[in-house]
Amino acid sequence: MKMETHKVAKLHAILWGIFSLGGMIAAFLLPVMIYMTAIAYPFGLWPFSRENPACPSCLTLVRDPSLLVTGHLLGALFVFVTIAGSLFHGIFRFQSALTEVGLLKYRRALEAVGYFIIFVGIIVLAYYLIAWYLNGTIT
Amino acid sequence: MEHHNHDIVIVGGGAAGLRAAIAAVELQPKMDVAVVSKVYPMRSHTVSAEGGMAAVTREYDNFDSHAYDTIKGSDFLADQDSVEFFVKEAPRESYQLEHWGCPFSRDPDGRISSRAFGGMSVKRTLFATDKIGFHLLHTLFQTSLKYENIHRYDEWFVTSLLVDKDRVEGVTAIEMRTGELVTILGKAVIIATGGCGRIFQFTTNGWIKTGDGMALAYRAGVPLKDMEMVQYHPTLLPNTGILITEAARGEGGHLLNKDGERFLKRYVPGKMELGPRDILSRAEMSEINAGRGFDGPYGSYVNLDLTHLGEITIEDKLPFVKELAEKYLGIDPAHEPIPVRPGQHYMMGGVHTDMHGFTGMPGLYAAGEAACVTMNGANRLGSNSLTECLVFGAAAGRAAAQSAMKEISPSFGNPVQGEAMMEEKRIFDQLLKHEQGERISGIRTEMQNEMEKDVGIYRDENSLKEACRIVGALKTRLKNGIVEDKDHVYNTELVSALELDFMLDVAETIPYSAVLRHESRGAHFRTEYTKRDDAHFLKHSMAYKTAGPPRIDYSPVMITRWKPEERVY
Amino acid sequence: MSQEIATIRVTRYRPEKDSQPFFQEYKVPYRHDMVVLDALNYIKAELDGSLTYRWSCRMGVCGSCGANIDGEPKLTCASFLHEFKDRTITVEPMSHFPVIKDLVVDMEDFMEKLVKIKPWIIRKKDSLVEEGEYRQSSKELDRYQQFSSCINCMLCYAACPIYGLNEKFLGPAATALAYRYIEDSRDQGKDIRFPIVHEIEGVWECTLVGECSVVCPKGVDPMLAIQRTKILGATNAIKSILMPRGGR
Amino acid sequence: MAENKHYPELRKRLTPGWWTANRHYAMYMVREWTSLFVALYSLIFIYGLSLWATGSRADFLNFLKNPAVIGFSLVALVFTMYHAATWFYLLGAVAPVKIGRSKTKPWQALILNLILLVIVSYLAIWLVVLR
Repeated sequence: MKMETHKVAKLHAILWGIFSLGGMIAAFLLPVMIYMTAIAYPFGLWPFSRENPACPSCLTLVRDPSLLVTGHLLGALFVFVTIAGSLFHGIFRFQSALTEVGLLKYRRALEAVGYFIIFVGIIVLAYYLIAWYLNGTIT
Repeated sequence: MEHHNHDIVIVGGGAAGLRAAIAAVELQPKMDVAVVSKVYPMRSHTVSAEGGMAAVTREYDNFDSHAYDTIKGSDFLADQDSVEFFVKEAPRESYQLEHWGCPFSRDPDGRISSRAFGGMSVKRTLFATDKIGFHLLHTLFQTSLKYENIHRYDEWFVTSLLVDKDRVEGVTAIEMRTGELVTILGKAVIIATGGCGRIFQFTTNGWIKTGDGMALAYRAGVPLKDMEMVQYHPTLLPNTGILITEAARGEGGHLLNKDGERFLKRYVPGKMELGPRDILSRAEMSEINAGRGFDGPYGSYVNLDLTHLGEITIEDKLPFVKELAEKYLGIDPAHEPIPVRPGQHYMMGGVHTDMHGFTGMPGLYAAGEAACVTMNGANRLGSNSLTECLVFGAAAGRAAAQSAMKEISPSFGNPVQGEAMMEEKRIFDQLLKHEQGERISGIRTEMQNEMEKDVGIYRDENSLKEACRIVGALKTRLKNGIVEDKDHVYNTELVSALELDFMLDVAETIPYSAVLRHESRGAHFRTEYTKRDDAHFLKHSMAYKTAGPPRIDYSPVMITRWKPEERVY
Repeated sequence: MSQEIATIRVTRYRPEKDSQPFFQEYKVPYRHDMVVLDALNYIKAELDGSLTYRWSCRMGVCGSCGANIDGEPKLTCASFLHEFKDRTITVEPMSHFPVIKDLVVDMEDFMEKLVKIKPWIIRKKDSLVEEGEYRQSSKELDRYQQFSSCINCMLCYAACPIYGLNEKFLGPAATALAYRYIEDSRDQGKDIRFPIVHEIEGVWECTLVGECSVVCPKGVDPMLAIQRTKILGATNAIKSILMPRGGR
Repeated sequence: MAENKHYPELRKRLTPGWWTANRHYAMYMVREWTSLFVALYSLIFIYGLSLWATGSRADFLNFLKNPAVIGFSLVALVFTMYHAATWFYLLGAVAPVKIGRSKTKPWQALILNLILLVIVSYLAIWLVVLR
């Protein structure tokens, strides 16, 4: 038998693992995240509204979505996991979709841009959350 | 002309050919083996075998029982030394195949499952659902890829054997992709091209089974043995000839006539659906001739009823039967019976060899359905043929390797080169350039219809003589046949013409051998001689090629321990 | 009674004559139980002996006769004329493969990939056949059985756009067969086979289009094999980082 | 063996619009492009947080009430649900669960996972808001 060498795509395998996990996160957690930020809060719906005992017919906004981030540490973790996972999944997949519509030649460049966006996005997100945690905004 | 050189050239990439190739390189790792096949090896017709492969693997079973069943099944025409060799090697070959990865169905204890089969007195047929042929072929093919010394010539069509002073030196072959004729030289050649079912109109055999190897050997001077012994399988789908495996009966299926009666009680009361194929096929014809068959658009038929087996058994043990019935008939065998009628399935006869595959011509070996060892005699038992391919494929591979070790490589000089040039001229300057004449497809259809009509389950003097005459006439007509496709690249029509030329040579030996056998034995049934006649015909017929019609000679049957007796089931 | 007719449009390409492929139309007598292969055989026998295609078993197991029928990869022996509207059927060579002639495509690329994944049982030490079979439970058989049912018909490659875009991709059938051996309890070749399928152009090219599993005529699910192989790859990579010293 | 190519190779190459050829391919491509919305929503949310980090909490809340942001998010929600449904379906196809003799069908997995999604969503809301 001839000696064969195979370049195992170890890094790619790990990235794919994260991508896959991100897919799971985007599927299970992103819908409720969008619901809270884009429907429940702006339109004053449950869970951000609650009946006012003094005025049963009117709805009062009792909670705001900054609770998502600043409520508890668990909330901040939820935001981080959902946003980071979805970002990773979305960019990874979109970049591969582009290679399928005629941009296969530019795969390396697409990957570079994609991972740059993911990297910067996640770092920024983590930076804010950690900073808020350290200065006590997140308790 | 381009030429290649190998130690062993194997013609055919089915079970026997691949097993021979592996056996040769395992015996002698430096052995340079070529496998030349007109299709990619995994397309070989081994792929269509369904039921299983027989081998003694159980405590309740023994070699003598397997040997006796095989010999009785053969109507005592089998050479008993070959059968004894076969049954002893069978378990080894089965375990070898299992070690190579064949996905056999399993018993709860993890051993290979076995099922009942026609003519076998105990359950000894190992199986992989109902696709053993497919799994066996792919296992062998994939395993063969492991050996770097097995060189494949995929989609190369062998047109002739090159012979120098009665010794085989190689073959000529058309590389279909380019359409070039090339010589492939070898110290030994193994023929493993399978049977010639496409001589007949109604057959289970695939398109590629055109008896090429039988004709190659026959033309080179090797006799074709027992060619009158043609197996008709009792359960084919009436329109297409697609095989419904004997395992359907092994698992408990019933054959029913129009009155819903298990008619086999009148023919093989002791075995019923597990009787041998020759008797079952004749029983079906008797029922049909007595008006107890069903009438359908493709002739009369009887029913194969599996409805009482239940969906689970059918799905677990017979999924391919279910798939075929659903796809080609639109019925669910768990709820409706399957219409079946008998049709050509297998050639007991073939290239004469001893039990090491040696044909008697130095350097030339044969194995598998193409060969006649003979262990099947006048009727093969179901599930013996795959095992036969393995046992005798391996034997031929080893024998060829041993002979090749002693020989020196043939060189591409005369007379071999001259023969190859003649072959090139015959194919490209004569056959392909021919401008006027009749289509070869018409000649082929006439041959198939004639063989179906006159060399079928029931034969007589007149029908066989008629077949001799018509096949002879068709041979003359083929000389005026035209190939419309004049291209060199992948010319399937040219290949079909060469195949038809092979088929006509082989077809001719069948009625010529049959007409002289004035008895009924196994698959050969003469309406005017309905009894077996051991005094005159306990012998093999041997058809030799001559300038005119084939010359029929005889050779004795090897009897070791089992004296011929009346064959009742 | 007038004979019913089906119209078969077939791609013709004869490299010795044609610089471009073209369609040729043939009229074939129609029967309800006729498959596309029957129609091709009728054409070759009665109308045009030069029409070129592969076939053999005509029962869906040899894998020779794949073609794109009305745009979808199918076995010609298993596609009934009555399944098609207007009884007009377009038959083209399978996509993504070089065409040798008419409907005959070049599948050497797959043959190379097949050898590459080492489709044979790899043992640290072979047992003797005299010792009998390796024991395997029905459950163990069930883990790989469907993947061993691949007939190498190449329909999955014809259906896979990823292979169409990048022929270096190992592809559905070859991965299914690799996975068949990975999951076989008798095989001990994981360490040899994993690096092959876990190359970048092994399984990682697949983006889960899923069409391979849709077109497979034998119920094999190559997409499943590829996904599971990816999961094995990711798990191995993570393990090798967490446990760099041979934690596999 | 056949290295000698006498004739030019005929091979149909895929064009960038290959996915319009059949319904399955088109559905696949739509599924792929929905990922753009998933990614963009995430990026927009991070941008919103940056308004808070560099300004005030009110900037962030006003940003969430911006009709353009709401509009985009609603579209993203639809696509995310499509993504989720196809993902659940694929999950069922890739990892069928065997119950007795039969395996779960992908559509059964889809329904089970959708129920699971509702439960997970409630838990998330409870965890971050209601508790």
